[in-house]
Amino acid sequence: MVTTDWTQVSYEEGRQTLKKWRECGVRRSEEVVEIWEHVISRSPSSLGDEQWAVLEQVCIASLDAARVDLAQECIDLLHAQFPNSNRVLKLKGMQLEATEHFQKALDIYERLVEEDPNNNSYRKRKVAVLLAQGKRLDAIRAINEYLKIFLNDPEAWLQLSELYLLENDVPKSVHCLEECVLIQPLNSMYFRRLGDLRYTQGGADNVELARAYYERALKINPTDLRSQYGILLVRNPSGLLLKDFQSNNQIASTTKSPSEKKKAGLAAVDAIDNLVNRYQKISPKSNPESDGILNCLEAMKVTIGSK
Amino acid sequence: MKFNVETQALPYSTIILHCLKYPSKGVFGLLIGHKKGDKVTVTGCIPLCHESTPLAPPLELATALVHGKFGASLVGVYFANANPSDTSLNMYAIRLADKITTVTSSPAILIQVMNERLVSDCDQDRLVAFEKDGDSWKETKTLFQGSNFLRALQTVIQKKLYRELADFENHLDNPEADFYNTNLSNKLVQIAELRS
Amino acid sequence: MTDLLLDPAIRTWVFLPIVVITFFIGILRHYVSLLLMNKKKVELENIADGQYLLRARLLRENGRFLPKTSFNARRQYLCAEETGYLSKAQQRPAKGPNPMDPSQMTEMLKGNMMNMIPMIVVGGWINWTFSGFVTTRVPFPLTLKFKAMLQRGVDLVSLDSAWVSSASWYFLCMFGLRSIYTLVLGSENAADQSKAMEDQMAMTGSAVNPQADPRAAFKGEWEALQMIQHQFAL
Amino acid sequence: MASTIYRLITIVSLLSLIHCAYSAAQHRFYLRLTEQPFVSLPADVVAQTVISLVALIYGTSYLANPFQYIKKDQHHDRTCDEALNCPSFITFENRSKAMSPEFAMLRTLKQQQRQRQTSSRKETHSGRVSETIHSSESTDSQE
Repeated sequence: MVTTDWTQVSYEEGRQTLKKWRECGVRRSEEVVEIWEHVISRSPSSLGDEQWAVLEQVCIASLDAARVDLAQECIDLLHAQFPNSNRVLKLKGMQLEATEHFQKALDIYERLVEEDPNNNSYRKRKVAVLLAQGKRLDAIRAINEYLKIFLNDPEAWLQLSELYLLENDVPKSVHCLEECVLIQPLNSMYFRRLGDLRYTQGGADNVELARAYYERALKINPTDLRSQYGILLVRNPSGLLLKDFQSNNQIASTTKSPSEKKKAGLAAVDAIDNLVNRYQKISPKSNPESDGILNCLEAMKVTIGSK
Repeated sequence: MKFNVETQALPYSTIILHCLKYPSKGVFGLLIGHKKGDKVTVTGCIPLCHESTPLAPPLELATALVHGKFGASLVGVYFANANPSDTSLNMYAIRLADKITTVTSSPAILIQVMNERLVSDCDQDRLVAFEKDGDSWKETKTLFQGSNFLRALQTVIQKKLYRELADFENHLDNPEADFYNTNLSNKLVQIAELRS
Repeated sequence: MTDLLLDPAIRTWVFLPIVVITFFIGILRHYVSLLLMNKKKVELENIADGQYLLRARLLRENGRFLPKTSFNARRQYLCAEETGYLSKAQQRPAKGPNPMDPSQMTEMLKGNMMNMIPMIVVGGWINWTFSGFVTTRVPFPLTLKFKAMLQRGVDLVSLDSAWVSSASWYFLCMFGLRSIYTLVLGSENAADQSKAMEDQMAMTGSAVNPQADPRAAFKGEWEALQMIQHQFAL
Repeated sequence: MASTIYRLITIVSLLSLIHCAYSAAQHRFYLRLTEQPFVSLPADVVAQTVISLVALIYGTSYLANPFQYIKKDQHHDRTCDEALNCPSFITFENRSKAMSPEFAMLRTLKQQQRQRQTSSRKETHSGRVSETIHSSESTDSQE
């Protein structure tokens, strides 16, 4: 795993990385704090307007990395610049959450919601407070309430599906993922995750649905390794290696008519082929174990081929 | 049968590094080792994924690949909960352990990382082992490495080596990442003289 | 092609100033409208309406990715007789934008005050000051019908219709510079567009504007959803 | 190998197309010199133009890289963590908090406070009274 040492990074590269992480919502709090302390805090003003967004990002990251002192600094700087802004107040609420003053944080969020009912981020923070206190069922109820108004918010549906998974309720989690797919039909991750969930649910028709979703994910994003593996899993008529690990209700799905079994076998073989040529491209220097995986795949191909 | 679980230094530190790489998420992994009578020695571990609700496909795939490579020396599962105050056993880990017991036809053990003991000055054992007794999981004795190992662990954490660790999910994201972490293990052994 | 020789002074004192004037008036108009346009108070209900309409459309468009059972469950949830949001919204009392009430009046007045009046005033002024001569020539030949548009204020029958008078050059600039406005203004407000603001726009952006009457929209969506034939696309 | 052939075809057809244009201009210039009315281009120039155009299209259609699915996934290079991460629901009850020294002190404070309550509950023997103390005390500790 190649890792960059963020303390030696140049100012411009630090700024670009923070911008990239801010846009794709990456959660690497410790590294953000490191970049800020070692690189950007030398002269934040040279960021111009962007420094406020960076300060907000650093504040949240430092709360996540349990650095309440740094968070307090950022909040003071932001408060000085935007004296009565709701977003700074929201950050103050988050800091209270981090120091386990949940009731105070909740009061702040209540006030913010009344002041600006259209803003959905305050309502989400109220749900986050419930999550922090470990009240998962209340959190689920709160998200459902929130989704009654803002029902096209994929992030809320994703969080809800995660919570249902924690309650081991896979069908509801599948329902939430389907909502995400409805909202963003071009996101291959949602399709692949929906395929995983269907596969976890088990049962012949669910595995069939999982196959459909994996193929759709692969069509949108051909280089997605997970979908390729997924297709192999779903198509695997009786690959010796995998069979004993597949949950028992998958075995039921393999008793198909011979012609279908043939078709499934062929599809499994070409699923393995494009996996194999994916692994052949990897240099053993970076991943010494890649040829180990290659052998496993070859072994699987032989067993399927001979069937 | 009361197991006596001894986790060697290398898997012990790899598990801790896996927890530190994803501090806000639950982590999962497989344990490699051998059993003699009631003594289980864990000689290696393979980090699998970093979410408290892992789904069937990645788990099945990883266990199949690891089983293909290590065969019967697959002895159990380790996991850590996302929330530090939550010390309950994770049901996905239990399900995976049961499946390993059926496949390797020998009882698998379960190792939980106690998040609250990860703080540097705590001298208790960070890992707690469980074994299946009837249909509930009971805690069993573990052999603790002692304080010089903890000092070695601190140096590794200071060097932030956990960023080089790769689990199966990282491998799925980018096949260049090696989820057996061979290079990292060599580095661990070399830097902290951990006997592998 | 009658070759007219234009006095180069026209280029420096008529042709270029018109372009500059139009450009700056556009920028001025943009900022004044930003100042005047008070933040329209979008109540929660309008957001919910907008979201449900968007949801119905999304369901129709991407419904093919869901299996039949989940598609029907969602359709049922939206269009059920009493409980479905779409059906309930249709029975709501009509609340169209009655022009009589004062807040709507000021809104409309401000609206057209913003763009109609400056155009007429400046157009008239240019027509008055720079009237009677031709400023430039369009490189490609044009048919006679363009003559009326391009040569306002210069009614010479024999003149080739490629020539453009100052008034119509002003109108050409007015519409031509629109893309440059988005370039100049667009780039500005993109700078402070942080991610939270984007989500915010995405969420409330699709809100139904308070004036329009949503009942008709709901009826349309309701029928469309009822009629759709679900076919699992994968 | 194959792509070099198509590249060759494309270049040759491009050159011949330019040559046709040049010869057409030359023809017009010749007509103007001899004051003949321009009727149409000579047949060979027209033929050469059409052929080289067809060859050009054929060549470039092979050189262009394979067709892509129209609706590309716009953030396809995102890893699974980034795509399935919900930043607005971030909670701070995580391992780095459990390991940080400041929160360790906060946690020991809470534990002592909990022990005091359990010991105080044993002394007063009346659950109801201590419950009120407990609730009031916990609100104070929150302040």
